[in-house]
Amino acid sequence: MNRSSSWAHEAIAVFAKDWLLELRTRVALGAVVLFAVTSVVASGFALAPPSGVPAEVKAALLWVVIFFAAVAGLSRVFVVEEETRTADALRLAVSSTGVFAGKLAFNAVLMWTLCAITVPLYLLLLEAPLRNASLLVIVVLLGSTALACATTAVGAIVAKATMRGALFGVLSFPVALPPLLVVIHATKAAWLSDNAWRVAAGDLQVLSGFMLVIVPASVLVFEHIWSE
Amino acid sequence: MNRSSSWAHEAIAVFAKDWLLELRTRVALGAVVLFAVTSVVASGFALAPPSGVPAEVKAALLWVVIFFAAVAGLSRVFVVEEETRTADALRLAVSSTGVFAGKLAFNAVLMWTLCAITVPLYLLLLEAPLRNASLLVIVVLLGSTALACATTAVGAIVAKATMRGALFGVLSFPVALPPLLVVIHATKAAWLSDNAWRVAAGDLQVLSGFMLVIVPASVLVFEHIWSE
Amino acid sequence: MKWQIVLRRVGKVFDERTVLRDISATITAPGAWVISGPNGSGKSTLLRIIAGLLTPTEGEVLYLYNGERLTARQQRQAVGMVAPDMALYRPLTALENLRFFARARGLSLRDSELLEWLEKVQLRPRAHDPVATFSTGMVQRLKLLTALLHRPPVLLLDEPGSNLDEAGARFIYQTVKEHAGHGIVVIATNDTRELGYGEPLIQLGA
Amino acid sequence: MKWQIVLRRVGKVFDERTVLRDISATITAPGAWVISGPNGSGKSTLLRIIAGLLTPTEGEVLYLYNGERLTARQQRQAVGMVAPDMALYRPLTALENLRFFARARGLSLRDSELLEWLEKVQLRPRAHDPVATFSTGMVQRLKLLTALLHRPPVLLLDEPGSNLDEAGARFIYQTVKEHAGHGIVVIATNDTRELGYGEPLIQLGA
Amino acid sequence: MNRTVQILTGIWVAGVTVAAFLWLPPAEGFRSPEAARIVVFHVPCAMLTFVAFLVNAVYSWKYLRSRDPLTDSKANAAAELGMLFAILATVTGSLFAMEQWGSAWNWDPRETSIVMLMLVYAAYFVLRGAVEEKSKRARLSAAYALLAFPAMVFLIWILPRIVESLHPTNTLFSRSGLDPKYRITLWSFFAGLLAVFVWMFRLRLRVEIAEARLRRQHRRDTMPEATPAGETR
Ligand code: HEM
Ligand SMILES: Nc1ncnc2c1ncn2[C@@H]1O[C@H](COP(=O)(O)OP(=O)(O)OP(=O)(O)O)[C@@H](O)[C@H]1O
Ligand SMILES: Nc1ncnc2c1ncn2[C@@H]1O[C@H](COP(=O)(O)OP(=O)(O)OP(=O)(O)O)[C@@H](O)[C@H]1O
Ligand SMILES: [Mg+2]
Ligand SMILES: [Mg+2]
Repeated sequence: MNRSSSWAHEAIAVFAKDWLLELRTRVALGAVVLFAVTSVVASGFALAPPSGVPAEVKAALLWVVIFFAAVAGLSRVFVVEEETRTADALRLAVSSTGVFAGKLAFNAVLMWTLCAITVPLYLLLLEAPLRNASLLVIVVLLGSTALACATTAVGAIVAKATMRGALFGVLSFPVALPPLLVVIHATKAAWLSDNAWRVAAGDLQVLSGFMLVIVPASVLVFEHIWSE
Repeated sequence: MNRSSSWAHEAIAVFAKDWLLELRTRVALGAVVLFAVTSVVASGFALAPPSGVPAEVKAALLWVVIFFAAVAGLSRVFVVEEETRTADALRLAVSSTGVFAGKLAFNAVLMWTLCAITVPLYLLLLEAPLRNASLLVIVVLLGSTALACATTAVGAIVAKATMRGALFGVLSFPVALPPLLVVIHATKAAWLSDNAWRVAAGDLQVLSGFMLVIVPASVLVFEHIWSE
Repeated sequence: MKWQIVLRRVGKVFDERTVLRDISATITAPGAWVISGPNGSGKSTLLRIIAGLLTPTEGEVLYLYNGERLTARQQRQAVGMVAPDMALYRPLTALENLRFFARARGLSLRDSELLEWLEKVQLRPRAHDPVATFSTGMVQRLKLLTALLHRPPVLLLDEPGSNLDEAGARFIYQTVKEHAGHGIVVIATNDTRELGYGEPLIQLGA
Repeated sequence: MKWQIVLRRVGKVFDERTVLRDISATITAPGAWVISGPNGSGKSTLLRIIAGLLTPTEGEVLYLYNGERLTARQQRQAVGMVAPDMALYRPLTALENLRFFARARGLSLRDSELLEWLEKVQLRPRAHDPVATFSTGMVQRLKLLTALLHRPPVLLLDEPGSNLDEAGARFIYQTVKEHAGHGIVVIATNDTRELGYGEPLIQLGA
Repeated sequence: MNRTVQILTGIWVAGVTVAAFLWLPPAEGFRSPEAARIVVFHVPCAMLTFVAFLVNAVYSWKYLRSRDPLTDSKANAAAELGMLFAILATVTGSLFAMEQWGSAWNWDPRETSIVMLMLVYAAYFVLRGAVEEKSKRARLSAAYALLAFPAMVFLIWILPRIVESLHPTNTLFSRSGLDPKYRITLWSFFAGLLAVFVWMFRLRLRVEIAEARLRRQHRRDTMPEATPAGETR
């Protein structure tokens, strides 16, 4: 028997298990994506014709849609453990850091998938201008990761309270607001500005800085959320 | 011992129980309302200054916000029964019509409360014009009831599948789309039109007709969803 | 022969796994019967079919009162059931749970009466505590009450004694004996104590 | 005296309800001990505290190996636990569940080895079925396996025999006997059969 | 705080208020120089909001270390007072805005960020309301407060500075545009409000402690026979 568990090992095991559960039940992913697609189509309908809407509003709307879709899915990873009463077994087998890292990885992958589908669709349907595609990719990647970082620990809090779904939106909105505002600003830049890189550079720094603060803070706090 | 259970009796008991659960856990209501408030504030920020946004967009956005908030809360009533495995005990004690009526009443009250808070706030923050207040009250009341009717049965379907929250949005969107479109149209009329009552009369008829169709249909379908 | 439950060639197939095949029996009041069999032999499945919670793939279950079939509503009123998979409302208190089940079934029981019920299983001092804070055995006791409240002629008990202490087991024994005097009790169990609570009805998976 | 668990004046208060007060004990390997007491006396609470799942309001629990305290990680690796409130991942199959717990604990067990584990509780033919379709007793058997997989020196069993048939009860008996030969087993139970599996450690609520 | 200190605080705050109207000159450079003296109330309220939230974060962190219920009560009291001062800052700001910008609400970044700030703590209170068990409630709300704190810092310090805004920044501290009397009155009022803060904070704690004692007593009175089924030892 070969015992080599570090938190990275544990995180991989948790991630793999969650991914398997996801594939088996096809919940978060399928539903989150469909939710986002529905909202994009609805937005397209509500704002028709899209040419009249300012790019600012479009950038905000894109990220609001992504955020709402994320709200629908991101809290699942913890809620499901508590609701199905599997959390205790997990607590016994895995360190809290391992659990957090695994769940964060899962949420990040979920967000990337979500964005990979939503953003091109949105660009298409809402006739969003696109000056700087490579910047957009980086902004979206960093922004979605930052959202996952901001909300994963909140998901754990929500799972412990008796309220679930709706509360996640309420609690994660304030925490997710900083990256949300910054990424909206950066997206607008990628769409419109001629010197987009220069405009967005500051935003990307703030985003990275935010992650560098919130992830260690989450890890520290998570231990107290996770064990009773 | 006095046995007088008809479905109305049962519905009252189910409604009272759900309301008590709600008060105890302060979930759906508190969270849904805060969710809506958050979205309204976010919309206000995204669309600032609001004077430049056409009333059409504002009407659509109001109902999209209400719909999202509802999605966050309405599916709870059934999901919670299945997830906490109380559904079997309920199935044994209450007829399926009683369950449906009780849950529908609960969702309707939830929607009214939500609208009573969201709509005035929205009018205030987004400087929505208001030509005809009494019509608006009727439109909102009828619209929110119609949304509750449309989504209650969908909630039961979702609870049966292994997918929960996010899927509810997806499934209920097509069902909720007709009343959503109609009520957006009527809201715009209440805001703008000089002969608002005439314009909205048709909408109100369609809304009522929609409910007259969807509620009996839901009751019929529900029996099959509810029992295995 | 007032109350009768007739199982007519009942069978249940989950996907492609046949769990029950061709089970026939007539259960007549008064009396207590035991369904036994090893884990996974289909005891719970059969009990859920009898309760009307699960539709059999083949055959049918008839509830007869003086030879006449009951409606679905009458059948629901006639049955009280406890099973490991049936849970109570955990955020509600013990009393609130009882109140709900009483009202839902159209009973008008006052709180004082409900507290007397709770007294029977030593839960009266905990009447105002949420079920979420109860121990396994306390929850099981409360579940028993919700099944008895409407004094159903038919009592279906799936592993009723699990997690109970001696006082709890005694309560079950008394309930079964009392009930078997006028109504029908069907017990599904592996517990050697409970196997003797009634006559063997069906031995599954033997 | 390699393995030792020391309870030092452990107390637990939920809100304002005192459940455990001033419990001290030293549990030394090898051997099996039984915590008994009526429903609601605090058996499960005490076991959860010993496992580290619950922080006591007062006192502390120490894990010692050759007199030295273990780290939180070492303690987690040393414990295997089964409790009525601990569930498995129901959408996953039996094998997938075992695989996850093995990997999470850093074990490198091959599937063939896991299937052998399943064989021990007669679940090998159901290895590829989701746990959601298992009967109560089958789930309980699988839960036992997940607690044994990493061969923990300390085994905490909360009502391990609930819902099990005779074969299942025998498996528990053998496991306890075997384990008590080298490690520590603590059993919390009301079941008269299981009371005799070890020496009485603590009698709660007496 | 003993009675004399309380009375002195009252006199101090009243005195500064009077001084703001009689001693302080009108603020030149604002559209309505007379109305602009409200700034000496407005800014201390805003500053105390931050103080309160900082205190909340500190006690939240302390709670997670010590798990002492009283520390949790302190965190909660600080958040409640922070909310109160946030409302006062918004009200005074809105009055000011009516004079200065012509409308009570303009979606200025400052206005938006203080609403967001209030939402953070509304969420904090919702969370507290939603968890029954006391120690769990304390743990979760402390964790949330700490997670929300970086976001709050962002909302207060970074956002209004990176977005263009009508709202003045650093008028009072760096530029010499205003009469130095402003700085004196403002800080005096801040000191007075701080004393009020400390007083209300302690009052809130005393209420909390008294309530806990009452609850314990109530339990003892209504449940004398509380030893069913061997419930406790
Ligand atoms: C509802 C509307 C308003 C809100 C919510 C609000 C909020 C705030 C906040 C939170 C601060 C503290 C900022 C800091 O320390 O950096 C502040 C400071 C201040 N506010 Fe307002 N404010 C509002 C309207 C106004 C208006 C209309 C004026 C006048 C033009 C004004 C003048 C000031 C001044 C001069 C400061 C001190 C800024 C400094 O020197 O750093 N505020 N306000
Ligand atoms: N929903 C389902 N889908 C597929 N198979 C199922 C389902 N429910 C039960 N089964 C299978 O039916 C068989 C009988 O299950 P049941 O729960 O009735 O057993 P039981 O006799 O009550 O066992 P136990 O003593 O463990 O409670 C088992 O093999 C189980 O796996
Ligand atoms: N989270 C909680 N909040 C409040 N009280 C609790 C909580 N968990 C347990 N209790 C109380 O602690 C006491 C002991 O519960 P515990 O589950 O330890 O009992 P037990 O001895 O395992 O009983 P059983 O034999 O029924 O399993 C009970 O009175 C229970 O109500
Ligand atoms: Mg069974
Ligand atoms: Mg127990």
